Amino acid sequence: MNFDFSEDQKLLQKTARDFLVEHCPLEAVRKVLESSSSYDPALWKGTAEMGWQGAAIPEAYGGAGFGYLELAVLAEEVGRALAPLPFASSVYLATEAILLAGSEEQKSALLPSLASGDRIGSFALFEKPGTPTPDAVETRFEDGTVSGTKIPVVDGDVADLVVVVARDGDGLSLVLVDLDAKGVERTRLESFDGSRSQARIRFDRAPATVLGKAGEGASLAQRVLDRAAILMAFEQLGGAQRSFDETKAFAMGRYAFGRPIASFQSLKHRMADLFCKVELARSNCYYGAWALSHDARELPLAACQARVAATEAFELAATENIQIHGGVGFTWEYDCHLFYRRSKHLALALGNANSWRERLIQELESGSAA
Amino acid sequence: MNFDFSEDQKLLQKTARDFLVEHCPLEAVRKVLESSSSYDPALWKGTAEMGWQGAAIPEAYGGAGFGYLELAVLAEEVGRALAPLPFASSVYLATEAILLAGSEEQKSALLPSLASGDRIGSFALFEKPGTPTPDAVETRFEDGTVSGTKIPVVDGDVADLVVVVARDGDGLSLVLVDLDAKGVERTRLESFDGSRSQARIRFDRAPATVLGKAGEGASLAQRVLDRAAILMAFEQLGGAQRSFDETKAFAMGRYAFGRPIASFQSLKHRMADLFCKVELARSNCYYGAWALSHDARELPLAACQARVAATEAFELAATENIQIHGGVGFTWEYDCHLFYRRSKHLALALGNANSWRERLIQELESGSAA
Amino acid sequence: MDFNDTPEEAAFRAEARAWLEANAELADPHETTRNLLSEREDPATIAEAQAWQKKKAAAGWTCITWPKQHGGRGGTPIQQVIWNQEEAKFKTPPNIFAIGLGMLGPTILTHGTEDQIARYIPKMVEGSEIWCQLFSEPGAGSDLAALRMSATRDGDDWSLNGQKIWTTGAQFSRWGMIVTRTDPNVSKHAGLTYFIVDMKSPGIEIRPIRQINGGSGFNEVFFNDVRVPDGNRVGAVGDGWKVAITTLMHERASIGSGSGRGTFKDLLRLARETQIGGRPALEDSTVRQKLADFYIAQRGLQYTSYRTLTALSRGQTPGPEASIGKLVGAPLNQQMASFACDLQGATGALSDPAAAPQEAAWQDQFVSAPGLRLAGGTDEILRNIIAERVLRLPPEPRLDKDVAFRDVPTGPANA
Amino acid sequence: MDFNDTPEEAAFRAEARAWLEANAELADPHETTRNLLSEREDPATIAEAQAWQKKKAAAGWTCITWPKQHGGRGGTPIQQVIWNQEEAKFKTPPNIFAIGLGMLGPTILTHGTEDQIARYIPKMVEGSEIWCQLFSEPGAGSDLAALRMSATRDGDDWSLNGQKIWTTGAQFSRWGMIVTRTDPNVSKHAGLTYFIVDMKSPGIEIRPIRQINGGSGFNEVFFNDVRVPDGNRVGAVGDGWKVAITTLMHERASIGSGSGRGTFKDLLRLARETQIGGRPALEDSTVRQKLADFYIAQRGLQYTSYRTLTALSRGQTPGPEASIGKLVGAPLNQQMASFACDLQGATGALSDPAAAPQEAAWQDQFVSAPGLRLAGGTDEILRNIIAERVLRLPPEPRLDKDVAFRDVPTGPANA
Repeated sequence: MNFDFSEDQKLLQKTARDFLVEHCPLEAVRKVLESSSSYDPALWKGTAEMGWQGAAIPEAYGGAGFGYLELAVLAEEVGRALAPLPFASSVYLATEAILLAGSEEQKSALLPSLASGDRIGSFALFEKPGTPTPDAVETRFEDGTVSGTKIPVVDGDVADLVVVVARDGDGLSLVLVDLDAKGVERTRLESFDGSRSQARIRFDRAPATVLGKAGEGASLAQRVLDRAAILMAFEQLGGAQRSFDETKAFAMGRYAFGRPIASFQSLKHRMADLFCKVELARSNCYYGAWALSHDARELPLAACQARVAATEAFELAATENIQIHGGVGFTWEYDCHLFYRRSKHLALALGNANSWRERLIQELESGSAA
Repeated sequence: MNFDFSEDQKLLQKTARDFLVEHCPLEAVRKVLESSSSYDPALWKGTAEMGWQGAAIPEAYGGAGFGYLELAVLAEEVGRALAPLPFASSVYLATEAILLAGSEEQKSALLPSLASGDRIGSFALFEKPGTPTPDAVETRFEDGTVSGTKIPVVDGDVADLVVVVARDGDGLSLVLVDLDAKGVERTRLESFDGSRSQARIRFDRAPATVLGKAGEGASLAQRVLDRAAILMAFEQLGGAQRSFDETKAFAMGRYAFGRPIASFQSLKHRMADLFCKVELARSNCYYGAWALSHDARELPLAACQARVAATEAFELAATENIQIHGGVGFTWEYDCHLFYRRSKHLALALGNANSWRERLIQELESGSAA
Repeated sequence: MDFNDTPEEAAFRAEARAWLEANAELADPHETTRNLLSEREDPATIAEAQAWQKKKAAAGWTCITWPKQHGGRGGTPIQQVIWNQEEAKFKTPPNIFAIGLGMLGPTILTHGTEDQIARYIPKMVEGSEIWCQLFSEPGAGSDLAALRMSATRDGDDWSLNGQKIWTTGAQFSRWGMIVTRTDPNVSKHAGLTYFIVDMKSPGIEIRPIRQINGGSGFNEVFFNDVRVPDGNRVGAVGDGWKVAITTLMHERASIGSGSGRGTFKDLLRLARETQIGGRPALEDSTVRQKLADFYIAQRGLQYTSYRTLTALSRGQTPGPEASIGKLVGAPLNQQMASFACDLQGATGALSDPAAAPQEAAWQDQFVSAPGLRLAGGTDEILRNIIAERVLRLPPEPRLDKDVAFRDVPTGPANA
Repeated sequence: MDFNDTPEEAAFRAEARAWLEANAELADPHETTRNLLSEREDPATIAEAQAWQKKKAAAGWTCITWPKQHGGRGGTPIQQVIWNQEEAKFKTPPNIFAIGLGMLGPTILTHGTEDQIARYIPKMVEGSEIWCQLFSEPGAGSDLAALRMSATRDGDDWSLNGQKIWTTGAQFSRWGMIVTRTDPNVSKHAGLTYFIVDMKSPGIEIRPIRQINGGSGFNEVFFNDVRVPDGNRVGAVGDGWKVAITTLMHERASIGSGSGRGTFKDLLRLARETQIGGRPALEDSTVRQKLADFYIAQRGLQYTSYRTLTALSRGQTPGPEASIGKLVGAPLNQQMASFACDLQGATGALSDPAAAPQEAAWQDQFVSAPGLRLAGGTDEILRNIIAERVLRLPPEPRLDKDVAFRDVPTGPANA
């Protein structure tokens, strides 16, 4: 039993953090937020050069072949930096779907360019507001083409390819679509977190190929989402930890009534509670990383735990960060809102926390673990 | 518009409080809790002499004919004193059921003795753990007798008569049973709040008469529960306010680190939050009292609001009262646990808060108000 | 106890309603409620607001509880609420006079000279002169008395230097009320003085603050040797804190008028129209429980404000109890907005009015909500106020009380 | 990162398991988990516990991480946890040695003389002498250093006078460790001294405290001129606070062993067996969401204790981080119990084992739970510890630091 990252993994974390401190200060996040760009291409290229996008891709497919614990470490740093990158869409979702379900041919054709960052992947599941059942998917795969509308698709405007959950006869299939092909119409949408992009994609008989076994799209999608949930939980953990650190630093330096506001007991106790929340989320995330790296039987359950705990921690930390900053926390000039926006973006990107709690109980009922 | 009790009602409140301070100190509550008695008969007699049991009963039936605002005032004081009396069972439930649904004959026969406190009434609805639907009632009314088991029946061991919700053909009816009759077997049960008594009642072809229209038991029971909920909310409000007052008094007198613990900001802020909770509950209760006294269309909605808000306030106040007392709050010798026990007793006596929230939404859906 | 109008109140309501029907247009009750704090008024809107105010003033509707001699109606607080309830049903321009009439006017009436009352009050009432409040500073927010804006005597004038922040409406106000430090060598509450300042004075520079919700209703205001005649002083030199407290008490006493009910209706509609697991979210028990809690909290706040009203009607002073409304209401607003975004699932992270339900009003509210918890006293300050002024719990040890203001530690941020 | 045993750990687990199977009986995993804090051990139970401890000690299982020379196994913290996990699966008597081995033993090993170590440690390890801790007083709970128990020098002895409270096991303990005030004229932390006291000494009177859950595991202990030889002093005169801190650090470092998992299973079962609206409560989404939250919180606590363990294994000092477990776990326990009572509806207000589900274990837990939030450091003290010692946030102004203890205000309650 060993409940921590290894020395090598910690070294990787330090390298990643140093890199992002230099190449992704919050001004870089703000630049994407305030401009019409969807992400930071230079940063994307930089991370690719360090092998981040291919961290979990075997070397045979052009990846770095690090493994999932290493990818989790990187995800935490990406989250800590609020990096304005299509990292989750391309790495946790599209890449994972292809690794999980792709044919040898598909892997060879797609993974190298995903690993190198030359192509960006995304994942298109949702079609309308709320928490859908698989039955609700109306996008259809027929005769090698896909038709229907997916909204929202995170990074859908900048992706090169997308994995689409589509109706296929009586069931669902995952299908791959090249977004430069005909029959694809993309519209960028205003995102709550302007440093992360959102889109609507309309498919009108766009050429598509099946990914994995036809008709198994529902269970495949769930497996992809579980894996992505663990990795995204690390992004959220990074964001939560950073929000907490910023809160604390501000409270130490800001004086009121002749002393640092960090010395006021009500704030101290709230920071203590927040610290507990973040630490408990960290523990659940670690369990998730272990389950992912060992492809453990408990993976679905671990995914739900990590996802819910990290969502709550980041949302609370970002909210408290504004509140404890006081008035300046409500200004555009201060950075508090960047965390607040990102926390809600990530909280909803894979469906809301309630849907993950529901899934957790389903897992307990089916007795996969516990 | 006038959102307060009248001067007369406040005078009644003062009289009631003075009476209970003298005749129902917490030692009297403790005496019932620690003994095998189910209530305090002398206190019951005393309150009856002041007309409390008959507050809402018209003078024609031997009541004091005060009205519901006055009864609400008394309920708050009963709650504040944690009076060990079958007040809710007899007054809010049995008496209300008879007032609402009884024939002229039933009213004349029963109300005078309920008003004088000579007889104690109770109300038997529940049969098993959980939150039942009306369908779940298995106790049966047939050929003028009732058979089945009700558990728990608050004050069922000391009551003289009980209003039973029973299956009657395809529907439900309310039926009246004299508890001294044959075919009635009562067992006292250990109560979480030992100062309030609980019982199981087995009916085996016990003689019973229908109260109100046969087959309308479900809607009648709901109307009785709504009315009782508002009055019980005032009991809870009284308990919440007293818990809060005790907490504050203790915190002012207890010193740690050279100053009163009431001067520590984390406790101050929690007491401020608790104060808000109690005040908001009070406001919802006032609305309930108004709805009850005017038999307003909004009564069911107002009942749900008052019930949920007062349940939350009393439970929180009783819990914080122990916590802020510290170690001594966990001793039998201190009175904190009397409030803690009573808060849970009252929280569940008419079904849990979730069931009232559910009912509130049903009311909003049916558009009775809002 | 009566939640209905008395006959007199019903008559007043009918009178108000009749006047409103004759002078304004009914609003659409089904329109989604939009949040405040996000807008910045343009000149046309201001002109429209002033025209409406003038019309109301002529008919005696602008400050119903004020005495008639000062342009009021000599009415009761309940009449004011009835008016607010009725006016809310009509399309009217934004109320940019509330700070003046609600907080600053009462301060002038309490502490001002007869000349000041005669000069300023009538134009405030009719809306021809708009007012703003200049209290907070970058280093003096929750700890308002730590303010540093200096005022030094120079003949018949005072010269003001420093910076104020969070000033609503500074850019279109004719007058401001300002607290300054006139003596840094005495303890911090003792060295303050209160003035009326002409917002068109040379040396005043106004910069809008961009908020996290994109709006900019607040301003920074810089003072560079701004001259204020001593005749504009309100209260004695060194009495500024006492005068400011009057202003703040009236700020907190401003009474709700059933606000937020529309918001709940919108949320209920969202739950009807959004699905969870193939059925309307409104059928999901988690959603139902949450909605019930929101409803109960909002109603509790509403009736609590009514109870305050009854106390006021009986001649009791507006107490700090009114803080409850903001302390509970502002976080509630944030929780409801967050819940509404979550209800939308992945769509909840869109702020695109064309793509998110109800024109993304909830996303807008979610990013505006933190401001409500900070403006006009943070949650933390309100808890302090309730703890110390309502509950009379003892104060904490103070490090800034018995020393000269210049010796109070301010930390690296203000060193 | 590996949540599975290494081969070495698996071997250790097998060894522990084999010994347990040979010496104890497997427990029924379906039995409802009962709460602690409610029992008072009778002599037969104590004898049984001592017999079991002696057996364990002979095989080296009582204090796995202690060095072999002191009766330990020289093992790792993870081995201790593995042992705890395995032992929990067997029917064993209550562990009445935890205070000695977990807190007091380490204090003697750190601050005691060689003679003290030789005299007390072996019998503590084998369980033939049971130990208790005498720290809290009626006027010194959260503010432990405000204690008043006096110790005055008298020849080779000290004479102790005063009252201690919340002493677990005082009635069956052979020895106690006590903090006393030896000098009230210096500041409060400076005047304390730490002793080992013979619980059979003349002048000691022990009275059980009845708890709100009916149990009486704690005692008040009165000292009336109790003689303690100076040889029983631990640490220097006036160094008592430093020694006490060692004890308290070990209290907080006592590590969980997956406790509470049984409790969640009971709750899940309750939700399956109880109905809401004609269907199992477990089908209600509100119940499901709540259960998920409880599960996630419990698992988070469990893995957090594991992470602490890994830190310990690397030779890091047990930090105040361990406070998280109690700060989060104790209120969680109360919330789960309250929720379980509510789930039962009206039946939830019965504490009758014959009438309420799961033999009314939840009602029992609900009335026991407040004690967990108070014993061994209240929630509030734990938040202070995390804020000041883990997060290094600045302390609040202190009124009791730089004055003689006798001049610290104590309020009317202790005047």
